[in-house]
Amino acid sequence: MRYLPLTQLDREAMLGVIGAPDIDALFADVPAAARLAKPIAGLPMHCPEMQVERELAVMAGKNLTAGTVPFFVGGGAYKHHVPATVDHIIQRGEFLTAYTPYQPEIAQGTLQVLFEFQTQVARLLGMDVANASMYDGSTAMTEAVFMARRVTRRAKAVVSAGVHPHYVAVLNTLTRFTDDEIITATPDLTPGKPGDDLDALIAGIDAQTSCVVVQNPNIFGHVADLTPLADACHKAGALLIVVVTEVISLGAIKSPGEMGADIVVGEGQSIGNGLNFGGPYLGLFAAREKHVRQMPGRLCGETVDADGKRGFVLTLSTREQHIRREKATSNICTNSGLCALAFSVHLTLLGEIGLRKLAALNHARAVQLAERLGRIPGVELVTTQFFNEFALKLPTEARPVIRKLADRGILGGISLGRLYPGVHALENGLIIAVTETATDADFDALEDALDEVLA
Amino acid sequence: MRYLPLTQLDREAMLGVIGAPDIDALFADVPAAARLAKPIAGLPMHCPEMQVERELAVMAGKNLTAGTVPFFVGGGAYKHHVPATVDHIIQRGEFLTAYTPYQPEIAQGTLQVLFEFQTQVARLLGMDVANASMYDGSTAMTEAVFMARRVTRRAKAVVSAGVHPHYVAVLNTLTRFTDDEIITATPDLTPGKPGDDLDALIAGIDAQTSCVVVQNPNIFGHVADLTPLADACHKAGALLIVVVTEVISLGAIKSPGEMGADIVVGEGQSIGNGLNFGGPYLGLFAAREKHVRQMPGRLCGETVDADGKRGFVLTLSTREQHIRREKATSNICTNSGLCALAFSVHLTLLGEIGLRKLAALNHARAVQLAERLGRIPGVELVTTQFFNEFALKLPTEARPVIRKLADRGILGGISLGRLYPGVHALENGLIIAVTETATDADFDALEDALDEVLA
Amino acid sequence: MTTQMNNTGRVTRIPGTGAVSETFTGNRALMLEEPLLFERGSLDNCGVDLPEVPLVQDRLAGLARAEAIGLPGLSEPETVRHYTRLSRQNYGIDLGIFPLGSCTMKHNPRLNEKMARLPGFADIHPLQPQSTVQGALQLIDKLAEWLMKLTGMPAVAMSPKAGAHGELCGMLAIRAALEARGDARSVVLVPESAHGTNPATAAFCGYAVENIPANARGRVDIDALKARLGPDVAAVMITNPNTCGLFEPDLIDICAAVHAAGGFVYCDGANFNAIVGRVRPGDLGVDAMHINLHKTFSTPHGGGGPGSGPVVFSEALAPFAPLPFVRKTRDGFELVEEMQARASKDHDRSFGRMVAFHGQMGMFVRALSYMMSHGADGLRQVAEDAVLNANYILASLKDVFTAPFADSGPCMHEALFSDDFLHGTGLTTLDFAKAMIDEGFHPMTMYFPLVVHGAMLVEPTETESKYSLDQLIGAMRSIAERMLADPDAWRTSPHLAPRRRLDETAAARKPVLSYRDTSEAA
Amino acid sequence: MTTQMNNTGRVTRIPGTGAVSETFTGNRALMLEEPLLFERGSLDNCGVDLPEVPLVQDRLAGLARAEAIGLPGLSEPETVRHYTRLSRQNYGIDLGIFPLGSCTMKHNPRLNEKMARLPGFADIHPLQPQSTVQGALQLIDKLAEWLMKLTGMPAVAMSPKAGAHGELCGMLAIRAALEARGDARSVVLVPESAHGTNPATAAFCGYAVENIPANARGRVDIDALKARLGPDVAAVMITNPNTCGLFEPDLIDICAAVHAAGGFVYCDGANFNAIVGRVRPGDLGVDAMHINLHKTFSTPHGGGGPGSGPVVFSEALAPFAPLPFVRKTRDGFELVEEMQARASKDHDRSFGRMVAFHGQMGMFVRALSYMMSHGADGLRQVAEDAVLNANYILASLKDVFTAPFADSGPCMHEALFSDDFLHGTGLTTLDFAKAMIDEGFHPMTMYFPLVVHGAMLVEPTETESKYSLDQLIGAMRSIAERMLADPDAWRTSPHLAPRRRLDETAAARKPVLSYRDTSEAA
Ligand SMILES: Cc1ncc(COP(=O)(O)O)c(C=O)c1O
Ligand SMILES: Cc1ncc(COP(=O)(O)O)c(C=O)c1O
Repeated sequence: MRYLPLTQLDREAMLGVIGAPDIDALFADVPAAARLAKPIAGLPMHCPEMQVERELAVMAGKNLTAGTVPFFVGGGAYKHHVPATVDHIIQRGEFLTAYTPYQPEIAQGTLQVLFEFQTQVARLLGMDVANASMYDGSTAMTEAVFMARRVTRRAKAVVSAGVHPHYVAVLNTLTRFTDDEIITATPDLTPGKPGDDLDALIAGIDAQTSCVVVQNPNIFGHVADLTPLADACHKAGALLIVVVTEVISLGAIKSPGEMGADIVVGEGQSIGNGLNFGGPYLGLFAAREKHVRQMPGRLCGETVDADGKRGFVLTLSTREQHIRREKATSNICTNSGLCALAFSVHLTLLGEIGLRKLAALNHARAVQLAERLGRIPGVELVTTQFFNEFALKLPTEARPVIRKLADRGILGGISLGRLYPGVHALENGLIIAVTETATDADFDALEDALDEVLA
Repeated sequence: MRYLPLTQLDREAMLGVIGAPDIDALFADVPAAARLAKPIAGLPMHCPEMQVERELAVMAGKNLTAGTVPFFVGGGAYKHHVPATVDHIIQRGEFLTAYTPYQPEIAQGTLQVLFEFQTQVARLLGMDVANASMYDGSTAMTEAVFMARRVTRRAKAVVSAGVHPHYVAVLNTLTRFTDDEIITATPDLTPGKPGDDLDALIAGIDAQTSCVVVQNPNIFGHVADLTPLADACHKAGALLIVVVTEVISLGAIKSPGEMGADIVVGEGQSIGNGLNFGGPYLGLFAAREKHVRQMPGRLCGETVDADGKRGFVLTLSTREQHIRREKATSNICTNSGLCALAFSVHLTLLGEIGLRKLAALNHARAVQLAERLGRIPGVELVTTQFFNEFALKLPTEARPVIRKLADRGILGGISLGRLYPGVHALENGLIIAVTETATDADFDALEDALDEVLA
Repeated sequence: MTTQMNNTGRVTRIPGTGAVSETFTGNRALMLEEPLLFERGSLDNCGVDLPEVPLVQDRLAGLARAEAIGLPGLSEPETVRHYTRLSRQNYGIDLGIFPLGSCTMKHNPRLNEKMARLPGFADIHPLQPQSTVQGALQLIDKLAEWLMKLTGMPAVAMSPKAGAHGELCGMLAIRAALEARGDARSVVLVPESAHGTNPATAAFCGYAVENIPANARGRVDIDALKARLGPDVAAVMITNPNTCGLFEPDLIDICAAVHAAGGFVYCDGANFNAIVGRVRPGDLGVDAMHINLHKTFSTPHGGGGPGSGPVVFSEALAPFAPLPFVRKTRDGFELVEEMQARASKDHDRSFGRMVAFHGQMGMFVRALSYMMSHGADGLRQVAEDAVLNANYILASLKDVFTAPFADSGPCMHEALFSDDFLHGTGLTTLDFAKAMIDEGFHPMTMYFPLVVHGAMLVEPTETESKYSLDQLIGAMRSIAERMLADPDAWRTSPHLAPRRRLDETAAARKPVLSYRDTSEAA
Repeated sequence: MTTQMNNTGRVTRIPGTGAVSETFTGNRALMLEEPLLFERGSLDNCGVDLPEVPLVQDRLAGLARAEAIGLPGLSEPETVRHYTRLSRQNYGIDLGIFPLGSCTMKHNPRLNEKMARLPGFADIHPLQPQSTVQGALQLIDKLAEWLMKLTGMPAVAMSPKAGAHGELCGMLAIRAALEARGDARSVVLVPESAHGTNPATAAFCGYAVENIPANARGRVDIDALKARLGPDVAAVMITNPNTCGLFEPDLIDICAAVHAAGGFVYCDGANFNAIVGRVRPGDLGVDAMHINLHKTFSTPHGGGGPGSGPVVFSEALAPFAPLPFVRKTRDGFELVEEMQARASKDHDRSFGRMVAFHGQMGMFVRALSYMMSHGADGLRQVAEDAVLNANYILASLKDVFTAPFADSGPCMHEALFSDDFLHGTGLTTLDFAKAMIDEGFHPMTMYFPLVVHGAMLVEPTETESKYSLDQLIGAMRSIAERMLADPDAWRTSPHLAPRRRLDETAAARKPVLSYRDTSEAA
């Protein structure tokens, strides 16, 4: 078997050194009742590389690949062009096959990358400090709510209706058995102001509120000025948590930090990472410096070595499970290191100029498509201020429309019926994301098909 | 432009250091008549990565890819499965982006690989020494004929009719303006002994003969014992040059070295390298130790460093153009280093056991298919002793048959009409290669289609 | 953005450090220094080309980002170089043995990387219509089947994103099951030797954590455990093989006792590599167990992730497993989400969603590619070779090193030593680890598990050759002998790595967690 | 196959070397030693799995290979490690500047690698029916068009496999053209400063080679050249920009003179990077020129190849260009091979086939990907930045280093120095180069061109940043100053590389060119 270096001769020699008669002797502790005498039944035996490749390629071939069709799906995961350089770098064995950098003298590569990543994330989100990554945006948001509780010692979190419903679901799951109080709401499709009502949110803040959680752009793509909300939170001693699911937007719109957020979490997939059917993705987590000791996850910090040379180490680990155990700020251990590297490489390639241009391009293309689709009879453009994603209200239920578009080889967005099953008021809604990868021909195809399907 | 690090500010600062008013000043030596004032017309301007990818993917999409169809084409280039590890290793920047190892202290990676490659090649071909690669099999063969002339000081080369016609064409081209005498012949399709007649070759050797050039397996896949031919050459003071275009065969059949060859050249593509529409490929070149100073190409040798540690260097460079100039053994400079690395990695993965099993598999599968196809009415199996490739004689001209198979999505081999245009005696011939990549379903498809096309 | 050079090209300090060095650049031939991106890049450099932006009336509602973000860019060549140079300051499995105990750092086949990059897996969106992702759903289903068969468990949750997330999944299911029977319990028992994620997870689910003691053989003290069981104990979390590298021989009895007391057994499956194909945890009676695909099933660690931590469940817990999950239908596969689950009698008690989408697809592809490659026979051989390798190390070192549990028989996949053999030298496990770095090895896990003084936990995995083990053993013996002969020479290793020992205390005292431009000061 | 360890795990010698070292393993942290495959692998190990071999009656005619071949195998993990460790003993562009003059070691975009691996290019056979490879033929045609437009030449041969092979192609065409007009000539003139492949190629084509002298400004002495022209001179081979990094300002006149004398001008285009987009060689009057795609057009050097050396031709030589070539047809593309060519009046004089198939497709894809990325505007900027970078180095070093032609004005893409400034120290260019290694740089080209004593030829290329150049300049100045201050300290560099200076004389005296098993002796 190609992954196993021991030869039969090696095995015998080694058993000799050990003084064991056979391999079974090494498994003597296993209760006799549970010992398996031979390979587990019902599974295939070992298989040549060529054949594994063939079988998996068949499965892969059954999926409709985003890059091969007009593609407008977003909703927390975005198709952006990732330069070939990124994939080359993350396949360097020294990055790919390293563990968490527990031995910093031979892990300066990973550590410096993390330090740079933390700095890039903090700057992008407009915050002081960022950690070395979380699993994804949704789990990062839940951790943020828990952190707000530790900071404020209050248990009530007010969650905007504009937050991705799956993120809210994750938060609900994780607080099911705690005494956290989670206030949620269902969004509406009010044209011009879809998703949430910041004034209502402000009105809902009270002395028990630990935090308000708001997404920007929200699930319907709407962008808002969160400054008044931040002020209201701070006045009440609560924290403002801002969720960003499309980080490219931060090349165009004001950062949560600039609007007064106390904690910013995000899904970093858009930069450097592919769609991957939902994972692995990259949870971003940033906060104000004063709260750093309440943050979850790993942090990389600067220091010096015995010769006085600058170097980097994992730090503040007294927050973490391997030191603090049941008193840790989170149970997270393995995070999304390699996705963070991909993010960092892509963002380094982009730089300030590239990110801004990419964001401008996404926005301009989205505006173009929104205006075209808004002109289809019966279709209403619900989101009027947005970055690269917007909601439409169709004259009919959207879920079957999406299916009919798929039959025509077009991945035309996400029906709100999928995201909010059973919420009738939303079922005609459709959200459409437009990135730099969509061509004019893709626009034509979508417009024509929608025209046809709705006719 | 993404590949250019200088910013406009850098450029200005640097011109300042140089003391040049502008960039044009640096091109002052260019005659005014030849100066271009602006980018060359008729070519596109710079282009985003995403778009380059899209355009090239469209071109790639117009080709019928071997891996997606029943595939039986050989004739000097073979489709074998290359493990993913190989491609990973050759993309390591330290291998990919290094130059020829002129500074051995920081090129031990490349040099040790070359030393190992030379050893692997020498052993595989059954020879004493191998060089660090040539462009491809055809140019290696030409160099071998020139080397034989240097060794024997004779100018007549007798080339077997069983040698790949393109290789013969290359030799003819390169000797067009020299006083070498090249004796060639057209092969025939004699069942059981197709391609060449070793007895006739032996009869053709005389005191002017510098070398006999023979291919094994020959262009029609026929394998032969070359020992009598070697003996005849040596008796006459000539060298035997053996060409191998399918090196996997050496895991199953006796090596040219064992049969008495003096120089062995080959196309190494089969191991570690893809089809690539014909290039880059890997010329192999091996000889007896006593002739090493007449060999073309680079050689890597063992030595020690100032501390007495073993290390490797390019050696015997007094044979080469950069030292010996017009008296060099060859004009070759850049060779096929990275293809040699790929070969070496793949052969290391295979090892003795793997190579033998792979060869046995190729052979067994070829035998299976040959016997199946030989039973199709009107089809005659011309090659009866072979490795993984054999010739068939069809009841009709083969070239249109191949085209009709292609229309059915089957790449069914090579018509002799393509290889020997205008040779009517061969036009019903078809050569078929079978490797480990062909499935039973592929066999069925070919048999059925051939049945149908010939019906 | 800072300038390392004055205008005659003379260095003022070594780029990226404050220190002096024997070379002008600070480089040592192929060991290259690399400044921070923020010292190298500039706000006006860029490594991408993009299409022109069409002119439109923006719809940003006056929220355009006006201030500089502070993101330096590098051209593509500089980017490749920056990261390549950095990578060379790292150690990885590709370079040599990485015997971090409890981490199962095995070979990462490149076939898996290639498969995960097939556009049909890598370039599909989690919210595409299900009819367009049937192959992806099929792959998840197939992997789930492998996991259930290998563990002998009837259900599996695929969405957890790592081991700790799997623990959370398992403990949430336990909690949901207990609440469903109206039996709120408050305590989770965890052995002292457990990984930190176990108590942290239990606490995250709102449980009080109590320690279970170990016996002299390094296993759970079953009598003490039984004595503690009672109506307040929700679950026992046990690692098997445990973090001392030992099989828990009483696990069947323990599970029976816990069940009899109305509790559940959560098994930390991080060490499944030792027993895959030789023992099915389901046959031992556990209720839930996570599997680190990034350990046992060879998906790469990536310098800290991403991982994937599917959880297998017993019949008792299966109804509480999270959403969404993949189910076979008559003519394909479907993703069961909130609505369908709530409407179904089998899944209406699911504790809900744990992640935004459906788990770590990229890791699933890699793991399945690995499983198919090994097959049932190969995976069994994996466990055998992993255990053989660890015992070979144990047997080869126990005369020099202190091996606290070696008398109790063979170990499983890792060999545990303590630094008692260094007693009197003033040297500790840390010094030993740093000495290994100079020898070209990644050190073993240090100071874990906590139950052993100065623990050195050595896990070779099955993908190490005898040659590699002999190198490690030889070097470890040699270091030990040299340390005992002349302790003072060893207090300051490593000497040959890109950095000497780093001051972790200083880093934590005044944390510098992101770059601040000090070019004005320089 | 040899054993490094005795049975107590003690090393007897450092793996792969005969020397003693401060570490047990011979490793120095991340600088790892690696024995030869033949010392590591075994004949019974293997890193592939293959399907079972069906039982058939063999058809090998009794020629089965009976003896052991002697090819050790390694499992996949060991293979990855063997080559990864070896790779780390190499320097490459990805690590830092690689200023080898005449070699144009520029950044190799990874996009090109990705494109070359598209199955539609990488997995097609050269002898597939032409209807099944239309995209491949189109790509070759497109690349050919770029090359013709960039050079201003009306024809191009795509099949040559490297620069030297291109030279052969060009010289064969010249010879064919001369023979076609019945004008056998015997001499080819080559400047002394020419690359070794020029005289070697001319000799390969059966010509006698004579040197052309250079003038004091480092250019061809046009008067001497003109004086030598005559009916025996078949061709002049000129490199432009030349190997001193200088543009040949008289090239138009030279071409005219050669043509007037009935000869042809072959231009060595290895240095085309300096002028691409700024000058079209066709406008200068040359008859043939090869283009190293692996220099100017960024295909990677791969530690010594593969390359690709297409040759552009003037009208006069076009009919003699080699076969096969790609031609547009009404509805697609066709490959013109022997039969069609001989039947056509335009191509019946082709000198024939140079390679088995159609050239370096893999390199064509990479080069076209690069050209499309840069576009006509970007390629012009390439030349400008390459020249700017070289002049910046020249200007920054000429006060310390001897720059023989600096007085004659700016250089093109490379800066040439001699080691005269080291006169009296006993140190030479070689010592300087080895000192650069310790500083973390690949040295410049040494002792070429031959016309300058102790030549140091520095070609930065346009893909170096100012930061990178400043590092190089700073280090070179620092080395020079330290050498002049204390020469004796510099005779034995490098000290920090994987190996110290290697004994090349010993290697050549008694060549060891392949591994011989000495384990019995050990
Ligand atoms: C025994 C044990 N349990 C749990 C974990 C946590 O797994 P993960 O890092 O995937 O969250 C680890 C990982 O180190 C471990 O070793
Ligand atoms: C000036 C010059 N001519 C010709 C060549 C030969 O090119 P190749 O190595 O591609 O054969 C080189 C390569 O180094 C060169 O520098």
